[in-house]
Amino acid sequence: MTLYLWLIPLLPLAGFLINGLLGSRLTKALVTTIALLAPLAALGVVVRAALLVWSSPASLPYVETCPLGWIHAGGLNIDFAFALDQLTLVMLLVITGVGFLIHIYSVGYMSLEEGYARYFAYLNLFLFFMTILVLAENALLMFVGWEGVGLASYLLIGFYFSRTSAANAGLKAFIVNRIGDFGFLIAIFLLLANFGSLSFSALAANIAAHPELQGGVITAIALCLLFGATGKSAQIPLYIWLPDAMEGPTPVSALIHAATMVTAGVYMIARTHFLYDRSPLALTVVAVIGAATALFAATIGLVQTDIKRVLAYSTVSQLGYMFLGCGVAAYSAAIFHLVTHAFFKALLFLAAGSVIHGLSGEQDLRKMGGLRKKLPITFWTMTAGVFAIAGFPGLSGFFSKDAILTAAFQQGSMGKALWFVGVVTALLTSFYMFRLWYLAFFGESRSDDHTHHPHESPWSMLGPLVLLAILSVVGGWMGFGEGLGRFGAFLRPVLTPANAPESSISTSLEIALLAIAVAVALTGWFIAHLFYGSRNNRAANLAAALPGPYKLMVGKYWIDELYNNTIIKPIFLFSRYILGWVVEEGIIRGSAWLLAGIVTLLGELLRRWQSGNLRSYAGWLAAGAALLLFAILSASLGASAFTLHLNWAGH
Amino acid sequence: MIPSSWYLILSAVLFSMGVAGFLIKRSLVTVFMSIELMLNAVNLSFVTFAHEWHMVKGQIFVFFVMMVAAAEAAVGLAIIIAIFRTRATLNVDQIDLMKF
Amino acid sequence: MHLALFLIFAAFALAGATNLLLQKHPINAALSLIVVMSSLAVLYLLLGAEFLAVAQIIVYAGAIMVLFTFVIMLLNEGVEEKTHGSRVAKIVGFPAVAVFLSLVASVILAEQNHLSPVGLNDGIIRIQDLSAVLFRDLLLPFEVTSVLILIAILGAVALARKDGHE
Amino acid sequence: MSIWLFLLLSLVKSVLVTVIFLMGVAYTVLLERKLVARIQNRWGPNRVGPFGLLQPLIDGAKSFLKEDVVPSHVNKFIYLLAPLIALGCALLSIAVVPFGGPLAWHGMRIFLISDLNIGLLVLLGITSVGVYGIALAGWSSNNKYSLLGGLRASAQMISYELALGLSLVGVVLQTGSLRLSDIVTHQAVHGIASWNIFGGGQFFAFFIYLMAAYAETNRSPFDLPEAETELAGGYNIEYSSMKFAMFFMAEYGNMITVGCVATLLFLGGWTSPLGDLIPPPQNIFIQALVPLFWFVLKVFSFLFLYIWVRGTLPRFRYDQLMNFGWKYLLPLAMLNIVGTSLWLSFP
Repeated sequence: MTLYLWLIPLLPLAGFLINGLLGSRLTKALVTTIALLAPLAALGVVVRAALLVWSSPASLPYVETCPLGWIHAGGLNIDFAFALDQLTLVMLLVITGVGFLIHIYSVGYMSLEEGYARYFAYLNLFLFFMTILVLAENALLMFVGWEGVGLASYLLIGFYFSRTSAANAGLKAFIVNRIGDFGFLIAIFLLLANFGSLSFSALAANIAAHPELQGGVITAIALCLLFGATGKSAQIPLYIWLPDAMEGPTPVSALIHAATMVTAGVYMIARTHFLYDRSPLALTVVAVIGAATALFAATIGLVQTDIKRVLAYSTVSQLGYMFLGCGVAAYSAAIFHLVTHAFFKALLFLAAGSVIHGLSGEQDLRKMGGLRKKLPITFWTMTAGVFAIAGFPGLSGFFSKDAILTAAFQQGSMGKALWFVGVVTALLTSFYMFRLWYLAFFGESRSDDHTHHPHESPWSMLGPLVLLAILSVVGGWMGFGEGLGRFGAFLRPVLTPANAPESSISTSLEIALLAIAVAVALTGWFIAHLFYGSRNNRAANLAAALPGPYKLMVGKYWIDELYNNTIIKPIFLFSRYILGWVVEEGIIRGSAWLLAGIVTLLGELLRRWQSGNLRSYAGWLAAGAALLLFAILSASLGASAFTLHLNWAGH
Repeated sequence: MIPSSWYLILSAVLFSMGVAGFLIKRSLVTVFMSIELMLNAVNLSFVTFAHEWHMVKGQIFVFFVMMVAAAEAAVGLAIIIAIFRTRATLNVDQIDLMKF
Repeated sequence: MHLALFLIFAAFALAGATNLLLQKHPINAALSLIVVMSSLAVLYLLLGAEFLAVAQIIVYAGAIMVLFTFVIMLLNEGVEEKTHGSRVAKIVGFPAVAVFLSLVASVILAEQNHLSPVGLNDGIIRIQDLSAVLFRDLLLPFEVTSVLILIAILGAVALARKDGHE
Repeated sequence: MSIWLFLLLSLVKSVLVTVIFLMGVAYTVLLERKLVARIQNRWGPNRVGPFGLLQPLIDGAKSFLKEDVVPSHVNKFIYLLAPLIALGCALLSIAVVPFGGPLAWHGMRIFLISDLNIGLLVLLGITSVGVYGIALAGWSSNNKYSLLGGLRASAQMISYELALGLSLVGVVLQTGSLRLSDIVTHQAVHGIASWNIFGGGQFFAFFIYLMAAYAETNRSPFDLPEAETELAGGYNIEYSSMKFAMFFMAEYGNMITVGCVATLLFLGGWTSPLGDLIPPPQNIFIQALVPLFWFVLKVFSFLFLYIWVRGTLPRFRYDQLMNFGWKYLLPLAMLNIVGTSLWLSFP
């Protein structure tokens, strides 16, 4: 069985190269064709692989190694290898499937933009690196993809590079990600130092063979990996880049900053879960970070007025859920939530993009309203997304969120607290999503721009919306049943924790938990309806009654300012005064001056010799020839008179 | 019958005269001719040694020197023309700057 | 006979070279050089190198020196002026030439007993022998030289053509 | 044979050949005048002697008796040297030309001054030195027209010397020798069928040689160095009386030499075009004179062609001349060499 895994990243790369190098000279139709064909073909390869695997699941994991090797230095052997197992397959389906839908959407969304070819080249580049990331068989190759998606993300956030805010947001994302990457790199070095290999299968086998390994080094590695994951997946403390990343085009926000790239951290933790299983401390940290981020981001999301920022904080919050799931060793549940989140969050972003597109670039919720009639398809698809994320029974968000909360509830000492945080977050999520829903689609139009009339988007944008809406509604059913149903069963070979807790929960309790979750979602809706369902000033009154918390949330807890003052400014001062004045001026420039002075002095001396006069040169040349001849003769004659016989050839 | 060394001495003298010509001549063209004189002097010793040791390769070497001298003359004279065009002089004492 | 021919043409060569040094006008210098080359051609003949003798005439006298005279005529160069651009040439150069000549001469004189004499009947290296060596053993250098000449032609054309045209 | 006899014989041959050669030159001039006149529907010289046959003698006497003007602004030494070089080279080149059968007396060929291994190369060498005559004459006259003529002559002759030399390589390849008499004997087997121009397949080489020969001898249609209409005579504008005559003789001498070379290399030399169809005569004198007759006839035909072309074709422009030489003749000559080599290596 050959699955042609190498084609999956290579096809988008080809698209990137063609569009990136020649795009400006090709016609728009050709650029579109190439840009769409690359992910479609990759999707085809993935689906073929999925069908083959479905019929013979025993063949997994399946590995393809580049026969030329990659890095062979001394004892270090790292292959350029792609591996396919159930987890990778799920990720690939999400990436190429959702990715392809978003490519189609982009055709409509970006059709009037400058740099059309450049946009699709970057998008294909992103797919190339993302597929490498999930296909990687070892940590180093994964790191390549990890860095590459960071690059693509940087390029796409700064797509409108002529806008200062976009360029700065790109830089911020890149730099914050670099900080996380530092943790990832340290983890790679620790893995190499302690296990001598970076291959995931070899590492898993190695750890399985040593049951006595607990905590210690493994905790250190796991925490370093977690640090990397917090950077990529926008968790506390490195979440700050994601809201700013909304400066990029909206489809990019959907693909990279909601559905795929930001979930790489979750994927990495799931991929290396054999490490976390041996380190309860690291697991606890993951869970606490996840829960804290979920609640924290949700509170900020309550008061945001930019439609994309609301969704961005919501993404951070939902990623916190996934981390929470990982932290309670419910990896399958986390991945399940990853998949459903990819559906409904991509849908929400794309629908928001459709709204923005219809309003000719307006992103402020306070200036929307009454769009239900103007944008009917967008409204209905958005509604599906809102209900899905709020966790209404039968929709995808309900199943995945509930799976995580149930798993959290069962977790030992901290479980109840984590569960409680999750439920509160769910309430907040429901509230701010319905707030968005009401503000955007109900009531009267509050736009002060009367020249542009809202218009429905073209079908290249609505098609993906409808498809994603269907997926958001029914996608949860694949996880229905005992132990996440078919989804859980499919992932069980790779994602079963080594010390899986026994399901100690009774059916009645489970139903009670479900009821609480549903009640919380409904409560959120109700509150939102009270505040925003009709024209009133209840929300404003509440904000006026609680000025402290309100300001805190509007100011996003001043985390950006905190980082600015504690980290950026000291580094800046250090660079300017210590590095800039002492090192740069004193040492580097001083040594350059010194060297230059010496060379100038020597040159001044030698210059007199190099007069440029041909005859002088000839004089020196003759002198040199005479000297050379003399030297040769004295050597062969022993510096005496010409008495010795010269060694003529042939005599 | 005369000794080979006479030819060699003649060659050495001609070569030295070529070097001397290089040193005293002021005109770029004559300087170039002095180089040709040196080449010819060396050729004479090549031929002499070829005769001395009955080796054909000595003569072949002269042949190569001639070919290279022809190429060199073509390029050298082209350079001289180019120099004359920019400086309007061929006096080597006045042509001592790389850039003009 | 050989002695007489050698003396005559060696004298011609030396006289030509001396004249080259003494003449102030480049065209006279060029003519002196032609004399030197022609005498050398005769000396080559005496040494049994008939092909080289004719090649010397054709290539040196007939092509290279024609180029020289052509350039002299083209640039219409006059008598060279007496300038004093280089003291080094006098102070370092001439002693060096003298040392060089004396060193080489002393080596040749010291070794002259090991060298065989040259006669008129020593036999001639035929052109067939030459070509056998040239086109078999030394084919690669020959081809490389032809490439060199091609490059030289291109370089000459590029250098001598007027700017601005084409 | 003693060296003195050798020297004596050589001297006699040289003097005889020189005298006959100069006579030939004189009557070639007459031939040209008559022919061109007939081409232009005139009578040409017909006053001195029957059919004007004594005209060359009178012309020679006139040249001798005219005042020998040496302009004051010329470079005297070179001014005097130049016609000597020109005529000297023209006369020298005939020394290696075999103009009759291989009859020998005391081991010395009668109809050949010197039989060299590398006769062809010597011929080329002498021709190449001949440029100096014209170039130096043009320069030393200190006259802009003559300078231009000299420049044109040297550039033109260097350029066409390449094509000329390369056109002969095919012949040399076929014979495997540079000795002129070997080249002739190689073509003697089947008469006209084995001449290089026909049987040897050197037709293109002959064409190239012909064109290059016009340029080398500065003859129409390539007579740019003289070009009366633009340069008023070119390099010889400042020359008068006998010195002018020397250039004139050199030009026609070169024509004859070129004709001899063409005859030797392409037209079978002194051999009969009928080959062995006519058995060789028994009488020693007839045996000696028949080849001489064929040789002179062939050279005459060649000269006739020369003059015919001169009377027919207009003069080329200088850039056309250079283009033709470098862009057509030279590549064609190289192709000819390649083709001949291939033909010889796959018989």
